Amino acid sequence: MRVLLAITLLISGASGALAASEADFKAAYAAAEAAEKEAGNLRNRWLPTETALAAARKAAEGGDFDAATAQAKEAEALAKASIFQATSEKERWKDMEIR
Amino acid sequence: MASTIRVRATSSGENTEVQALVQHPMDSGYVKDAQGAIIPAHFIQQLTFEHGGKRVFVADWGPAVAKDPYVKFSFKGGQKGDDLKIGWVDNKGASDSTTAKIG
Amino acid sequence: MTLSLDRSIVTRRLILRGAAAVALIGLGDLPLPALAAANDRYPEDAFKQKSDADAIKSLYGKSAEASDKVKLDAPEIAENGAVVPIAVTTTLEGVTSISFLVSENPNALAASYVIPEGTLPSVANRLKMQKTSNVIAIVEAGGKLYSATKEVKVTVGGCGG
Amino acid sequence: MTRAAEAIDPVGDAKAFRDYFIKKFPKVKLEDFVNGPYSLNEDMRKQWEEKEEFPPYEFALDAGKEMFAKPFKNGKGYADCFPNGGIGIRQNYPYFDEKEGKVVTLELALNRCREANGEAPLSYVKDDMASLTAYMAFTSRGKPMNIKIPNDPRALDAYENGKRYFYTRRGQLNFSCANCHVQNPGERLRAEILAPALGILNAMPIYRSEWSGMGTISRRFMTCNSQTRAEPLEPQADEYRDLEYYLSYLSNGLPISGPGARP
Repeated sequence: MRVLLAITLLISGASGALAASEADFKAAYAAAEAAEKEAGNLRNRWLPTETALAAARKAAEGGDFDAATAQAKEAEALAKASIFQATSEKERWKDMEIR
Repeated sequence: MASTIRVRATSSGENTEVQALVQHPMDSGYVKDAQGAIIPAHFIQQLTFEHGGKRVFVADWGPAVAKDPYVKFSFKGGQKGDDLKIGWVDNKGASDSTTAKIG
Repeated sequence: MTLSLDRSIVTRRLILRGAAAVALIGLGDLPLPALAAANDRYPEDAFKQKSDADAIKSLYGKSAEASDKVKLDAPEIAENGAVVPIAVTTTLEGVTSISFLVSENPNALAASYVIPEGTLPSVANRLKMQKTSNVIAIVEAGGKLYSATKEVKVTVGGCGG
Repeated sequence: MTRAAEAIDPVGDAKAFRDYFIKKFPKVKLEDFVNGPYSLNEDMRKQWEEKEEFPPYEFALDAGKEMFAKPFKNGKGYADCFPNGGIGIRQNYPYFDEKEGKVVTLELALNRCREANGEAPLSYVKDDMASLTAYMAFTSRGKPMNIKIPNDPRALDAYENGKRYFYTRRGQLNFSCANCHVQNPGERLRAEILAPALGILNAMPIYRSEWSGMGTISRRFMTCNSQTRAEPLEPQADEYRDLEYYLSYLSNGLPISGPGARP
């Protein structure tokens, strides 16, 4: 639940961006990619992160940097949530165990 | 190549119970493939069963019959060792037939 | 019994000839020598109808009355709409044909079976259901149509997506 | 249950796991858990019994039998790669290979057999692999699952790693395998009735109506991942191999029932 809440907050923050430039997009995309790479190292990538990254690339190709930047920020938020999940589950999984 | 038709026909002496399973996609024409293109309708239209020179069952099917279609019925008569002829034809004109022994 | 069998065949042929006049696709002779006879022409037109009522009309040229002598066996909730086991059996005499319709499918008629003399009036098959719908079993006996209807809930549709 | 906090105790785990399911479903016979959701729901069980009269995996089974018997280009065959010619041995997989230091699954062993004989490996998720494993499972039907954990710390690590994977939440939906298949078997998640984890692999491979086709253990794991909106790992990733080892070990003694038919 905590994870989902974090995503919601981050996404609503991201969609407030206005009139983004190509440079804004590139920065946002690089940050998202870096976070997703870290999630990959933790073997915990999420499908919606990949979807958002693809949507960001597509919007940028069409010259819509507002949308592209918003998508990239969403991807970064999702990737960070997946990192948070993997990190917090490192020990917490044991609580679930049937013993 | 194995037959597309699997049949189990068992005689109780009085009646013969027939179960058949046919390997066929039975594409409805309403499903899209991974690329988003409609998979054209492709389905068995008629499946017939013949025993002792007489048709004992005819199935007329539309595309709403499930993939790898199955049917079960029984007819009077039929003895162990008798032949049961089964054949189908689909909406693209493909067909297959086989002869099964009643067990 | 022979009489009613003949009548049903005539009905089918007449309807098919009628359909052929407006027909879009002629099937030609089915390549099933020794198996398919002329009176078992595939009822193309009936399978094209959208509603259950139109399909029944096209197939039989008359309408059906509900009968408790038609026992329809179908699940309450289909485990998957792609494969729904449905069976019908009846105590009616002189059965010549049994059909299954799924009212909410794009084309209601799913399957129709010719029951020659000597074949028991009992059929089991597996149908696709796109969504929750009434399933109708039609039994033609003695030249009349009888039906049974049951609602089957579908939570996973059988038409993809 | 008393046990040291950090000790890896497969015997204790298996007993606790089994006891949990017996307590949760007191009416279900232990060996019946291998029938998945059908062991838990009467209306579905009826539909399943009807399906089993002429099961939808019949064609895959026949194809698998044919493929298994057909020699490779070099004249050898699958039978040469397995103990007892590959017949009646499915219950021994996966096993821990002490030379490799890793878990070897049946699917992996089949592809290694192919590659050792100059054949291209099969896709782990498609029909051919499912057909082969369907046939091998069929020859083992009724035999109790018999997974061994050798006295090798790496084997225990693999087991523990599989357990960790099983209980770890993942994906945007934040579900672990256990959330669905331990806490909620028999319940509907959206439309599906969840299968109990106990005995879940005994029925593999399965014909799933939802897939309109056959699926391997690899496909089952990958589908579970994507249903929680986690990106699936590559088939036969170490995590999946370990997970299969863990889950199969817990089902020791329960009969092989594969190939199965599932919604």
